[in-house]
Amino acid sequence: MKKNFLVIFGLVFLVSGLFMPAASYSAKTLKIGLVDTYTGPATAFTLDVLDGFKLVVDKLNAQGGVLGRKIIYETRDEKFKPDIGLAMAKELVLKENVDVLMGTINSATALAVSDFAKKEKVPFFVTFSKSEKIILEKGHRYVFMMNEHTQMAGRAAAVALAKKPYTKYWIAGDDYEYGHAIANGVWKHLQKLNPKVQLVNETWWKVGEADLTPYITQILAAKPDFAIVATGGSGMVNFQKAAKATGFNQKVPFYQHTAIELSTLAPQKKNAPEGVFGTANYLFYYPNSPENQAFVAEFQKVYNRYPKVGALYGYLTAKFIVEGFKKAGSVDKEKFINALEGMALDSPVGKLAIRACDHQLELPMYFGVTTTDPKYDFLVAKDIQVIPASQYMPSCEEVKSLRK
Amino acid sequence: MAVNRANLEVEKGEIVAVIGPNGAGKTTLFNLITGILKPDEGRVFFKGEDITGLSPHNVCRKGISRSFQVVNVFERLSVFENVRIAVLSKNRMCWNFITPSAKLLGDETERILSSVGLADKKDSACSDLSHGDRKVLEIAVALGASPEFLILDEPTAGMAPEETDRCIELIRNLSDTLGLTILFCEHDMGLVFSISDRIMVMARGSTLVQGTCEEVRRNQAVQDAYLGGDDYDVS
Amino acid sequence: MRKGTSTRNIGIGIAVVAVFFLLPAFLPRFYVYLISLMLVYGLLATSLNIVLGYGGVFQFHHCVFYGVGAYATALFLTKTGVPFILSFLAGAVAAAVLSFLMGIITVRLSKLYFGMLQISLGSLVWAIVYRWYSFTGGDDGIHGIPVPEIISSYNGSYYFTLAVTLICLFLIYKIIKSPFGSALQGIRDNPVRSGMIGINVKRHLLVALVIAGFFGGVAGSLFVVVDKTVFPDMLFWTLSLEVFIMCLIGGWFSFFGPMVGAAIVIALRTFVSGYTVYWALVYGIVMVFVIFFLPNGILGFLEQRAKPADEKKLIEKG
Amino acid sequence: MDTGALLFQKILSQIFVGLSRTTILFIVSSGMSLILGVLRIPNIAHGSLYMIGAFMAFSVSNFFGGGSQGFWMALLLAPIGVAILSLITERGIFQFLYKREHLMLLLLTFALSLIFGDLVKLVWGAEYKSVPVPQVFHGHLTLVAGIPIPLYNLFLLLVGPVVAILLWLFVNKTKMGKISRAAAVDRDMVGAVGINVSRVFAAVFVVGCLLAGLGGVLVAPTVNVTLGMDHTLIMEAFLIVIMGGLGNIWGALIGALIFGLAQSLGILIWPQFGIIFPYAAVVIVLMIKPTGLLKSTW
Repeated sequence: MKKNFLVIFGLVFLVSGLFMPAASYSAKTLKIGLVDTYTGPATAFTLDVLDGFKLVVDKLNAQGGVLGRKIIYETRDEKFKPDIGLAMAKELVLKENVDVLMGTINSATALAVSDFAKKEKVPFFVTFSKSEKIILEKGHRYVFMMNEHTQMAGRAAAVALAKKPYTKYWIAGDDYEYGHAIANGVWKHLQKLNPKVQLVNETWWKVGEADLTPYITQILAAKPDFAIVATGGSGMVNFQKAAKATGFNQKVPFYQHTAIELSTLAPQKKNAPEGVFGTANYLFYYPNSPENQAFVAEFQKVYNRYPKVGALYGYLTAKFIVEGFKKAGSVDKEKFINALEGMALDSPVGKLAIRACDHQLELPMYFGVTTTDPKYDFLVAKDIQVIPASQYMPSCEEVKSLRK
Repeated sequence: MAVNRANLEVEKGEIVAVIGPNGAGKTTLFNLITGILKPDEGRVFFKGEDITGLSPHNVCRKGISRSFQVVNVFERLSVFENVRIAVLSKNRMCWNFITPSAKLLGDETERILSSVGLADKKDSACSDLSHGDRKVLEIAVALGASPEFLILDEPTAGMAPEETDRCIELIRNLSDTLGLTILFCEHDMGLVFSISDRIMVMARGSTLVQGTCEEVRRNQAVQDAYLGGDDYDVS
Repeated sequence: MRKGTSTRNIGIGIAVVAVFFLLPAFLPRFYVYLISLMLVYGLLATSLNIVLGYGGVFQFHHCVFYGVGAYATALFLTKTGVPFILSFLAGAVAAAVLSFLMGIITVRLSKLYFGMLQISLGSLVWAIVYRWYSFTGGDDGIHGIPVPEIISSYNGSYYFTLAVTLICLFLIYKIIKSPFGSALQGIRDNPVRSGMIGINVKRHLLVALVIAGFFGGVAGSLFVVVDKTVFPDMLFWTLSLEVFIMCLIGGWFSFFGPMVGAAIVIALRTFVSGYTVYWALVYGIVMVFVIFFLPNGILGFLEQRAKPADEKKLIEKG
Repeated sequence: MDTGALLFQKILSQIFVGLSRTTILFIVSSGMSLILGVLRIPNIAHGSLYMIGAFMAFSVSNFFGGGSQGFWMALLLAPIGVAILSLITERGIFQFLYKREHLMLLLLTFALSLIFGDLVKLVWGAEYKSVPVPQVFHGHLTLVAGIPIPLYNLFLLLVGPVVAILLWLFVNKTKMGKISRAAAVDRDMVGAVGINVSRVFAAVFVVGCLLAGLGGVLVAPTVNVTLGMDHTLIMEAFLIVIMGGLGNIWGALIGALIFGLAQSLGILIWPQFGIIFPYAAVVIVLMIKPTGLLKSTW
């Protein structure tokens, strides 16, 4: 019966092995931990965040860093699994002693990490997760939202759609929190802005549904004026493909959040449906300002591709972290947070601030409709309408009442 | 493999053999008796009680136990544990979650193992046993359930001659000392005629003849269909 | 001879427990957390192994019980004022009840069919958790679950996890070694024969499934204590397969195999991912190697080497 | 709320469009069933091969200029590419492990699916990929009362039966198919009559995987080709195979029909919980027929 002995031996061996990579912490650095999904479909978005982030950090390190410290970043792949993501975040904070956490496209992970960051008093920058809970109900001092959340996206779309003549609406989408939240966001505010609108019906399909034709035919049969399609991730392309194949886009105009975004349109090349309404936080060809052109050129030079919305999120997060520490003058986390509150920076899309009351980055939203453009081998947006942050962000009072 | 019109009676304390060519339905008949298969029609009675369609564990509880033609033991367990499980089950201890099995019924298990002559190999793995020993273990597991009625499906199949002799001895012993009623099937005619009280002959799923060794030996139909037939497989 | 080894075993056991109790004194917080996590997954894998390694059941979707246990505890803690200990037990009981209900349906089937029916049923449960926003929080899950102060710190949750895991392991060990466990192993090796010696195979398996579900639920509730969060991925079939792999890598014919397997898998995924984003590749290759060269898992392999020659065959079989 | 005629129309259109999804499911799961039936491998990596098929379709289609020609070449070359990959896997790994327990094989294929998933990421990167629908199938046909059926879906409806017939011919009319059927029932026997079972197994494995690749190519024009598409498919394929009876190709067809239609009709009954209907169908089928609808080879 040497069994137990072997068990102990194995465990001791394992535990001692765990110690090895520890103790690599140096005082003269600033450490940023990125927990994000680098496996599976979400990678299409998250790699841009990382690349946009690196653009700033690499340049800065070449110039000597911030506060005399080099910036080090550690990436962790959470595989779109909240338990792994949370464990990774804990590893980064407790073992790697990172000063700042950022990341994740997975809302469940973001919420879990946010809760953890609150407890450990580590600033956490959310860079792609769209759940409004992160910054509204569950918001706190240590979490920063560097992208729009579902309610903001919905409100922005409602602002633009309220001016359109449609009244009979159909709502459809991916059946998960994100889809429902987007749809609710649009619908609630559209009703407020245009009381004449009425909901014909709703359709929801499972996330990752490959063939959406059955659902489209169902909507077509009811002949609504307009459809709000709340798809996310790869559902965006799946729906547009099915819409194109059935001619849906010619019969019923529809809106999708991020429909005009590069990650949705680029893979479809010239085959994407025209006339689709969409919103996005970033378009590399609009605004045609020198700042944006410079950012695109810099990104293209390093990575040889157009920056997508994620690149802007990553880029801005890095910028704000750096400037925040500069302004704070030390690596003290509380001072850093105080410095960030209300701070405004120039960006490719104009001057942007982090709102002090809820730590939401005040990004503008672009509303447009897909069209072909001879300059590119994929569809782009036209008739672009800029919706400034002030028009579609929940007010500080609303946030306050929700955070109770 | 279908069985129809099979009719078999076994008296208490008897040793009865079922013989018949391959595919005659002997194993199927045993499966029907022991509840592994459920008959579409026909009945099975044991000690005057209708046990048709009972599930195997209930059949076993009535006092019927069997061995299998292909060795069918608990491969990952030791010889001793193999038998102990049967003994535990017999003593209705399978729902005991607390007492370690190792402390239970060691003596009874030991006794069964020595009665079949496997006591010295009790700690071996099943896979280390010779084929003959595995067949004997097969019987020992069946004995673990302390049956009144024991069914043996080709107990000597594949055995070397000296092992066969040992097995015959064992079966006789079981009948004499424990007073078991034994039903078995066998291709080894020597064995069949040497120990059986009565013999049933099956062909194509039905009973051909049932009677004492003498009667069967003399029966013309049996001689035609079986003993003299070409399809007798000497395995 | 038996007496001697058993006292030695007890001595070793006490030493191990003592080491585990002292760990937080000299380990950094992260490792304390990590070991808690290993204990949780270890218990989960061990509970699966009751029916997998000892019962021969293709329990493909064990995580349903883990997830339901976690959700039950989380919901009790967030939505009711029920004392913690009752909420904790509610998780295990909910899992056991679900296991019983699913078991009634699945136990008639064997092997792959059993596993696939279980996956279908489990996916139904998953779909409900995933969809029922108002109650379960949908795919966002529930976060920041309030756990009593005393066990919410890293050390506190570690000691709680350690204590519960030890108790559960002890109970599972007792069950495996009891006549019930012997009969279960008999069923694993040969269900037909087990029926023929008077064991009610289906009922026996059903009870085993409920026990496995119960301890799976305990693991789920422990996860709530350690991470204070639940989400629907806990009930998704991919996690079930990973737990399966923990059993395999550690060795599913060894009592502590799943425990070791869980520790290895957790360590791998925590540390390899620090070096490469291709850690699924590393993980996959490790698994292929284990399957090729260590079919009985790492612990199985070590035991085999430690055992005298005549006992080796017993392990090699199958 | 619906009038009878409208409801009928809806059901009809749902069946029609549901069928094209069924075609893909059938093609993929018949391959899986074949491998399960003959080789006894519950192949989780089957989904990965389907994904690789789609990615290869993207590459081939791009290589040939992305137009119609690209698609047809992809339809020809991508399944062959997948077949070659599967041959390497079979010769390199599986052939040594046929004697192992199913559970081991299952886990091995899971490990392979992890490896394949990362390899796809290495080779093709993480960006979304899209394969254009060939020119001929642009547009749609309006069948009943303004309900459009995309031409490509109609094409799929034609491909399904063609694959089924070819598969039937392979299994019933070729020597290889006959041997493999015999091997499914009793592999020792086939070995005993002096047939090189190993070669037969390799061939069957390759044919099965080729079907997975074919499914991937066929689905590519209708969806976003992306990492993770293997996981969504594999469980569906498994459930279909189980529902139809392990190793029974016609079972796979019936299973795919039930699964696909349960999904598309379930939407009509209860849109909010449309997701549960296919699973519920599997549960019901297995409760009534515990070993699947048709005779299984196990």
